[in-house]
Amino acid sequence: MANMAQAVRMALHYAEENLGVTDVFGEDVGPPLGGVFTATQGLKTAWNSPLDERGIIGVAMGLAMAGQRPVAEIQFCDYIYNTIDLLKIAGNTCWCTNGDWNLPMVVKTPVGSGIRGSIYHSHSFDATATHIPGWKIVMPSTPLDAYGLMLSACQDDNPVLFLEPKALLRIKGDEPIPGEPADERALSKMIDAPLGDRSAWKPDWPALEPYFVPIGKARLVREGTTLSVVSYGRMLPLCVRAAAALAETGIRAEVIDLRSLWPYDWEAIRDSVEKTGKVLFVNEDTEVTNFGEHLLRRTVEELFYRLLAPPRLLAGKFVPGIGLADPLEAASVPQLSDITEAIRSLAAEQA
Amino acid sequence: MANMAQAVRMALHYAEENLGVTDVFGEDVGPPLGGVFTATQGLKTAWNSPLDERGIIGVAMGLAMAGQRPVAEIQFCDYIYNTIDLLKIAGNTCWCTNGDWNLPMVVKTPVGSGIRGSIYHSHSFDATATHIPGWKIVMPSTPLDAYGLMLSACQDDNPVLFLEPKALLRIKGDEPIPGEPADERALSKMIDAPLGDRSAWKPDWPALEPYFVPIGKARLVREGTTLSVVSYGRMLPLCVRAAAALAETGIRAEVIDLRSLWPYDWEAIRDSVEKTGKVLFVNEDTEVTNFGEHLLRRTVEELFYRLLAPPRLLAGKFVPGIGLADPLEAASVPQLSDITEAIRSLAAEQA
Amino acid sequence: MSERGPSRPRPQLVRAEGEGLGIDRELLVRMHELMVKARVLEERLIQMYKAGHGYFWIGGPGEEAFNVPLGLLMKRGQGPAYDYLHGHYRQSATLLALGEEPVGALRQMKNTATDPYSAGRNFAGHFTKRAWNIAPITSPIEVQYAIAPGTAMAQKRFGGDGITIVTGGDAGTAEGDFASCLVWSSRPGQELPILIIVTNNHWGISTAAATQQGAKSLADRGKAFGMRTASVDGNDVVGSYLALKEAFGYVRSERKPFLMEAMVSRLYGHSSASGANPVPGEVDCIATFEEQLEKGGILNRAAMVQVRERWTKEIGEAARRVRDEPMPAPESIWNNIYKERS
Amino acid sequence: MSERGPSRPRPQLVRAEGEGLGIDRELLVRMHELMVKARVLEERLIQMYKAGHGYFWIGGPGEEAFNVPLGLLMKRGQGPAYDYLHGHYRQSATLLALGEEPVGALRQMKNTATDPYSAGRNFAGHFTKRAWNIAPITSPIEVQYAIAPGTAMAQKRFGGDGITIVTGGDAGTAEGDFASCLVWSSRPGQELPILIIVTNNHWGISTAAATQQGAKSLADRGKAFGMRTASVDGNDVVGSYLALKEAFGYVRSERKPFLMEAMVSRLYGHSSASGANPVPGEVDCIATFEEQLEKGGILNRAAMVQVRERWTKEIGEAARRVRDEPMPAPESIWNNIYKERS
Ligand SMILES: Cc1ncc(C[n+]2csc(CCOP(=O)(O)OP(=O)(O)O)c2C)c(N)n1
Ligand SMILES: Cc1ncc(C[n+]2csc(CCOP(=O)(O)OP(=O)(O)O)c2C)c(N)n1
Ligand SMILES: [Mg+2]
Ligand SMILES: [Mg+2]
Repeated sequence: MANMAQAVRMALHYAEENLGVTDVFGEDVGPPLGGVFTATQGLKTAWNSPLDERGIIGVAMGLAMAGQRPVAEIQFCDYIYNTIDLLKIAGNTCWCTNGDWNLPMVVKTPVGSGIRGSIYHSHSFDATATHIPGWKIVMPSTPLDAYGLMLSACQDDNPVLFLEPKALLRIKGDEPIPGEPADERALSKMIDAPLGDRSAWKPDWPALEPYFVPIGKARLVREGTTLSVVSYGRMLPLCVRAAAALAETGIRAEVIDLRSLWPYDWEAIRDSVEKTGKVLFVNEDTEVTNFGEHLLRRTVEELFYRLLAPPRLLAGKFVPGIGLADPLEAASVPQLSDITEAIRSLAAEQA
Repeated sequence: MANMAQAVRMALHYAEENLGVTDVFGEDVGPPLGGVFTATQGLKTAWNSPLDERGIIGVAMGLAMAGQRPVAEIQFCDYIYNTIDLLKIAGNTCWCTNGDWNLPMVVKTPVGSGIRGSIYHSHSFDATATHIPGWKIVMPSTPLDAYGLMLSACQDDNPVLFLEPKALLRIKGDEPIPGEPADERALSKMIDAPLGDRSAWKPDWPALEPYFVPIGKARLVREGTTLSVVSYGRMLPLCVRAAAALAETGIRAEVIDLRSLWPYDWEAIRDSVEKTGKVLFVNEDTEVTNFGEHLLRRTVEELFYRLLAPPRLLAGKFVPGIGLADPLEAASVPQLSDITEAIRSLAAEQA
Repeated sequence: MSERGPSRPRPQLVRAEGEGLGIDRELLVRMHELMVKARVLEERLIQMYKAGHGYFWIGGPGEEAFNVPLGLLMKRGQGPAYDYLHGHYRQSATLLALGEEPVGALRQMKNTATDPYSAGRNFAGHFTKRAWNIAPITSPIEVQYAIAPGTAMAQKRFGGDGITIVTGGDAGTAEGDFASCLVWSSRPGQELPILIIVTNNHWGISTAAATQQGAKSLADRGKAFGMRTASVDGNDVVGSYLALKEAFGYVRSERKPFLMEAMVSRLYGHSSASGANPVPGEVDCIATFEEQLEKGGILNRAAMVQVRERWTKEIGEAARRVRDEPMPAPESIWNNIYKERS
Repeated sequence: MSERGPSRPRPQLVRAEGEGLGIDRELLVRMHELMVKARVLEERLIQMYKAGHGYFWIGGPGEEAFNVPLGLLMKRGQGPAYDYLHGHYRQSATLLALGEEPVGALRQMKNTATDPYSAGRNFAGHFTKRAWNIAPITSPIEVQYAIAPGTAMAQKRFGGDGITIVTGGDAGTAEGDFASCLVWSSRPGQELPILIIVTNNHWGISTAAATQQGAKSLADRGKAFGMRTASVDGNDVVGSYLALKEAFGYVRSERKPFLMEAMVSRLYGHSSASGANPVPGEVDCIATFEEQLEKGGILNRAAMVQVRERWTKEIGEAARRVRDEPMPAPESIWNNIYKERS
């Protein structure tokens, strides 16, 4: 099975061939490197930009205005914070012009911790992003969803932010990308750039098929009745593992992968919480003015009288950075044990 | 009584004379204009900067590193969004260097709607700011609090963000700034720059006295027992008016002016909610990933079993901007009638 | 270009030939008309503001001599075959020169539902017109310089002779985006067909350029990037026309960037926030031009007065019509957040 | 400057005078020693990374010939009377030249609680030392250029001869912050005492400068601002020393900005993310310098080998000591978010 980086790459290839994507660009996105996580290797429209995030976002906007369909990369979301004004403009252009202009553009950027990235390769961007109107925001937790969400992102006529949980980029999926060869070594040979001189290398793309994960649609990953766990990105597989482990103790946690942060699948959350009466939101962004707090607020607003216990948020500690040393990262970002403990304690809570 | 712009100006004068403030700077902050809201007229350390917000924040950091105490202004918070990375660095420098460096600097910037400012003179910044660790964040709703919070900000050894509710800058207070003359025309004559040629003008400062509003301390503005209303900035006086009007109907709303957004006075909120069992949070920032959602989450987390009704948030609509035409602004940002209605309906709610 | 704009009675020509002005008499007359039209429009907008029929004014009186030729030289249309304009909030004369009806600006001033640029959402002077490649004018200073290379890149790729034009003020060049524009426009082997313009009125609100700008000439900032540059008197309409024509020609054919600085006036100060009153001592490009036209025997005073009166009347009537147009509905805030596929 | 750093046995001099190298023999020997020490330190850091005693390496092998003179010329101390350095992540040689002990870098690499720069929080090469005016090195590219004018402004005000130095890579000059630095440093009448440096290794990670930089010389970008500029061979330690000395002298006495570009090598590639292996074809400034020293009769091979061996041994021992030092405690994440008044 493909890993998430390969899935993104294949999606972008499919989008270049079939969805009109004209540019995949950013720092080190083009040859020879093809992206610091290899997600853009071998793409025919990939090119390297100057080291200038403001230029990257600005040029993506300009390209989109001129009928192109760009996919711009910010190498790490940690370096996107000097472009928030431009992201806001990209998000408000359609509204400010009352529909005169729209910007079909995708911004992809790796997010989150888990690769010992220290202070500036561990940021989350979901809180900041969800506060910017006019964008659609997606964040896969599996290679197949990455493929399907990227196709939907590239097809959309609006700005779409594609958040890549960087610790999952090298993780293989359980389900094949439609069209990928059965043998993963064969896939690697076809589409992974060789080490050393790559100047003559060309990928041999498999015959990929369309697969669209609709933006705004969550995935019910694990059914359960004791409580609901709503998460996304890198925290999602940890939630699934915690739920699986706790199943043996009789706690049956339902796990929802939100996949789209904006618009998000409120019906999926509502249905689950109406069933279980208890919900835990999990993400790794810092916990003050956090997107999970929005979800929790809406839960309280609409489902207060269905709740059997206070809805809970498990998120990153509100500290200025994620430290490099393992004990620091573990103390700052939810770990498997924290999630397990949070589920266990919420399950035990009696209103 | 002084208005808030005059109060800020007097605080900065006091801080120049007594707290070591060395620079009050930004676009049009120095002579001849003294700030687009006149808040920096006549200050001896005020100077005009290039039109470059990144430079303004960067230079404030550099000045702070070199032992100066700068107060930097971003002319409207709408134009601060290309500096978020620098604000993050200002906020994380002490932590990243494990205490080696600290940055005693104040950033002041007008926020919010209410002056028919259209899309780019109406932004709120409390949600974005409270997600940035390492800052202290204050937002007065009266001239006296503006004075007292600015003094505390200028005295702090850490970055402090001073949010000025722009619609309140020209509103006079109920309480005098310690040292201001009793006659407000006399004050104006002393410290307001004349129209026309100002090149020879010098202010005649009153003998101001120190008055520090501690950062992190809320103000109980109105006592009540029916429910708690927690707000700050421009929404605060509207909450007070709504509460006063509803008192006649028997609804006794307690109103808390948070004043400091970070750190905030949890004890004040907790005590009030423990008493009333109902709470409405009000601010005018857009409502998705909003700071009020943080306060609401904490309320749910710590006080769930004391709640008599779901805690509520009233905030700005999640639209890309605040439109110029009156009906658009009124539909986007909480109005007095919205607040009144929200209080009334929460008061009526029975769990 | 004569097909642009509704046809109107032409002012009478005194002589067959303009003498010594270096360009065709018909064009001179046309430029004069557009400059006056733009000035009258801006003065009407100011009047509306002062009468309480609008909340904020910002615009371009004092930039007509540069902005009219700019509009006339643009290739109007939609898509990369045509010229893109990434303008700023002093661009009315360019829009009128392209053929835009003035009533739209009045509607935006009055923030009516009929405002064609933003349906009552945005400030005056914030034009947009996708059908003519007019990028939305936004309030944040200088961001257009980061965006403009994107349309130019599409045009380089597309071929043809469409180019991108980006304009902004002098103070704004202190923002990093101005430098980003220079960097992205001059990548070796990937130079962009972009005309980068700075209209230098020597002020940013209340701040004199001389106190903040160490660059002797803003145009010089292009030199390190191997860019062609020029500095022109933007109050001289003939000189501006000729300089712009050369720059357009270069960018169109060479597909390379050109940086131009134009010295202009700020006749009514920064905006309504600074009073929107006439500023003594600023050169008025229309007054100068009218002297030239009279001296050169192109137009006489009476004809010029007539032009102004005609536009005053016509735009005045439009303003009165606009006065009773409806405000946008509250629920319209939810419209057009996204474009949904049709 | 000889009082800096612990005193050590001096390598034996072959001759009394360096011939033709243009600077004092003792200084040459000192610079050689520091260059080797810095190289050995970086090679040890790479080795630690490869052995799993650290998660990420980035550093300055290939910049010693420029960064050592830079550190030697700095006026070390705290406050505006002394020089400020706003460096980037290839600055180890400068720190060592200033007298810093190498063990701190090893501790940061191993992210121990004892790491003097960040207590195990930050990546290797992210120095900070307030006692010597060393501003914290941060990962985001180019932000130091926006910050540095602030310390220079305080120094202009303070008087004296302290200056601010800011350094960064070539690719990073595409960020607007580089331009901001030029703007803020050259405001008319308010020029700042700042030495603005770009170390040009012709790469940004995998991207060749020649594909992105239209500026023929990055130093030229200062010219429009009326700034003194220079472009030097940063692999030539003697040339770098002399050029830097002149630039320091100018900035110290004139209190005006100077922009210097230094051509350097990236001997082990970008970072551990690109393998941290020797890159064929890059000029090694130490090898070149050692040839010069030998030819010039300043040091013989044996003496130079001895220098390297001494540092290899000493730094190796330090690395072994560091290996067993404790990790930071989990609850230490809460320390030093704010400075509280004592
Ligand atoms: C990013 C940003 N910062 C600040 C402002 C507020 N502002 C509006 S116009 C202006 C001055 C602009 O001066 P200049 O660029 O010379 O243009 P001019 O108005 O003189 O044509 C300022 C500071 C803004 N609109 N955007
Ligand atoms: C703002 C920002 N964008 C991207 C990165 C990722 N990054 C780290 S180093 C680097 C290349 C820097 O090149 P250059 O400025 O030439 O310095 P060099 O490493 O060559 O010394 C990049 C893109 C970053 N650290 N900061
Ligand atoms: Mg100007
Ligand atoms: Mg480089």
